[in-house]
Amino acid sequence: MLSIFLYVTVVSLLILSITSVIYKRNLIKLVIALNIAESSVNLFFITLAYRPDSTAPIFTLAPALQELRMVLPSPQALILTNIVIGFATTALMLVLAVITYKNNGTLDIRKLKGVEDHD
Amino acid sequence: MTFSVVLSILCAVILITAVLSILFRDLMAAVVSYAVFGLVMTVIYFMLDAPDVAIAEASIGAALTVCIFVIAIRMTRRREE
Amino acid sequence: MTNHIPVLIITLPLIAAFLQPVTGFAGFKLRNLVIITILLVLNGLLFMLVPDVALQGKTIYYTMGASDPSQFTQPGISFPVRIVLKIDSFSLFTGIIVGVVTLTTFLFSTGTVKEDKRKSYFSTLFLLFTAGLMGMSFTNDLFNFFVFLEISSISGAALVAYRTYRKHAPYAGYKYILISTIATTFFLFGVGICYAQYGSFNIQYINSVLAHSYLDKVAMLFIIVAMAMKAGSVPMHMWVPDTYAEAPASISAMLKASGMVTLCAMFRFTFSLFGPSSSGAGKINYETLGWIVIVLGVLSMFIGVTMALIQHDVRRLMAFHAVSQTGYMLLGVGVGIAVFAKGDGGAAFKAFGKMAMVGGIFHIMNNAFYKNLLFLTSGVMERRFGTRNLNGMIGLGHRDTLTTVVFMIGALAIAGIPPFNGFDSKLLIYESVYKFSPVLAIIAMFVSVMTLASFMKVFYSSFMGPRRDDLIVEGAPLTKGTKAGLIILAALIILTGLFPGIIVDGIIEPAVTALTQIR
Amino acid sequence: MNGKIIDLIIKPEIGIVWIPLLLVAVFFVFMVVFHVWGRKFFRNDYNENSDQVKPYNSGNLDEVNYSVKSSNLYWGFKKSMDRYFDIMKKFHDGDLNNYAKWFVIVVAACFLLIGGGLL
Repeated sequence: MLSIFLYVTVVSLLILSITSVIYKRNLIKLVIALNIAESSVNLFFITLAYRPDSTAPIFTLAPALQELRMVLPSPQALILTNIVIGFATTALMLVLAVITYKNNGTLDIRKLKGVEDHD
Repeated sequence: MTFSVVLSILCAVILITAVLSILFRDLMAAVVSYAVFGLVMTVIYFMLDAPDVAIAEASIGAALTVCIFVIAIRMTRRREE
Repeated sequence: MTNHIPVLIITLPLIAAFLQPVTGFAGFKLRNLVIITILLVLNGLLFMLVPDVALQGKTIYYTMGASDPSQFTQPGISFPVRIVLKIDSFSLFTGIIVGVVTLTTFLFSTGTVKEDKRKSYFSTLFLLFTAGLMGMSFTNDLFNFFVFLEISSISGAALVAYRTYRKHAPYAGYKYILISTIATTFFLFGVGICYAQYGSFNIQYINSVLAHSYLDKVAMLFIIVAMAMKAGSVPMHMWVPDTYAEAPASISAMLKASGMVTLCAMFRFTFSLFGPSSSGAGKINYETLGWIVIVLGVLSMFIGVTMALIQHDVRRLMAFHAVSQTGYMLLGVGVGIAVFAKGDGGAAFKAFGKMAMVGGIFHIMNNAFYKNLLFLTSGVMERRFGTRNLNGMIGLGHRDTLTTVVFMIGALAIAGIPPFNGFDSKLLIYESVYKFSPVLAIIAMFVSVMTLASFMKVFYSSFMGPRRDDLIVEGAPLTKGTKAGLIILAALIILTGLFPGIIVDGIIEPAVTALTQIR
Repeated sequence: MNGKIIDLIIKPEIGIVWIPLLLVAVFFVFMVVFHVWGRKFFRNDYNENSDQVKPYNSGNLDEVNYSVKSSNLYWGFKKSMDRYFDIMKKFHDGDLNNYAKWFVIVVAACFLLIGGGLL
């Protein structure tokens, strides 16, 4: 029951972000939308790892329990990687957006869309 | 019981902030909304027993990302056209 | 030492990439020499694996950080727990493509990409790109694949936007990274669905316990469509001309190699990850999946080539041909997939399905070579005339004999004219696809004719005509490294075309066998 | 399987033989023949320094930019397929929104196939 909320959140965030990638026109807004998509995938993995009535995957907490119940540690480790990768992607996209603005004077993709050497 | 109530409220907050950060025409407001999104996400990670991910999300996802967004918006223009 | 080769292949370019700021102090020439040596060593290591892996059919595993890295599972545990690299014939084939393409491309770019002595952005990003592609070829772990995909995407986007002073280059880089991020997000979502059910990221382990439920099919859909988008098949190809046209010429070639690796990964996921397993309850309908791939392929071929015919920007034209050639591979392998699990006990697969797959996979290799060569020659043209517009080019044949000859070789190879390598793989595709459905083979031949027509257009407008020295903006002769890159590729094209039997029997056919092996 | 696949190319039973070295030898023989004897055999009145190397176009007095522009090549083909190319050019105008749109369309179509039980 608990995880239903979370899965619904994940799917609606993904749909929201992909919809805004289709309909939004500002380059920086697209970066925000992709960040939301990444967060939704992160939340998906953390939700997968969650087990009710268990403890964080830290070794010193384990002996306090009667039986060893931890949430799954490996998705959390992977999501740490994904957060960092997402930061790198965001930084690169923002840099490219800023240089695009400097070269073209606009951030609107409809004004940028003309192909120069098109027949 | 309180756990799941709090979690569902936080999920609703996440959805609202995400929608707001898409809808705001003012990019600075959108980024602030995205910062709130990241912070609430941090709380959710912490509630789901992922403290290390929560720390990383708070420092990178909420703080650093918002910083570079603000820098990028200051270097370009603030309003969506 | 020898059992550490798999990890060396990935870590060598990674270490070299982060050594660049240090070696940059030693000067431009020494740094290039170091990189070329490293790429040569990389190729040597890859070819050292050929006798064991391709000819004898062994599979090499490498478990990261284990006491005995060559074991797939550790003693006492029945499932794999660490990141496992796996080298079978198919991933070795992918690795060889990446190795050859990076070596020749770097040789070419030593003479063409201008860089400050102390700065090493280009070479650092280039080596990171190489490391990402190598990792994508060899990894057996889904999340590790995702990490390498992101490495290659980020470094690739930075390289596409390398010439930031140009008006449209940063926007092209933005497009590439946007597409990559969408694709990788959906890929990771599919990986998460797999992990939710089987609790592992290991491709081989997931395949051995796969249940083929509806969720698995959704995961397969996300993964395969995301890979098809990264490989640039119609209708998700619109980023290809925009991106390839603005990148430096050598980076266009690298992006093409990246597309090939993604395509190989897509085929690997189709068979090794979601393929029929021993425990499979409800199976995937392979005929429908094959038809999806075939439809994507035929659309790619036709739309790519017709759009290429009307371009007059040389790089956009070649980028559309990249889309069109991707269609051939999708067609060949799609026919193989469609008859792979048919109810006739594999008779159709033995009769022509395997041949179609051999043709498609062989075409990946050939295409990597000649497309690389064509992109590099387009780089020479662009340098000479200072424009990418074919209307502003004329009479280069009087100046650059070498460029003219290698361009002719590449153009004839891409059109499938006999002594060159495009002919061999295209013939395999035509003959086997004709037995599956004659209409598809006829479309493929028609597309081949249109390919020749559009390359005649490039050849006519840029190499033929009177000598016009007033149009040349940079007349400096090509450096040795540039010439070496072009000559190696042309020699590979001719050799593969003249002796296709050695390559097919030695590398391609084991690769297809390894790909379609049912565990 | 060794040697079986490539039998497509080498078919001794119907008389097609693939001997690559023969091709190379023929190529070199022709090269030698043309190099030694060709100039005399084809045109012995060829002179680089006379007016004969200049292009002759009747009625066109522009001697510098006389050649057919590459965007004018195949104009008949383009003209006859005008309607198709108009649609296609609209798709390839560099609009970022289209990229994600087509991705979503392909995913949705495949979802329909899964829902219909075909995949």
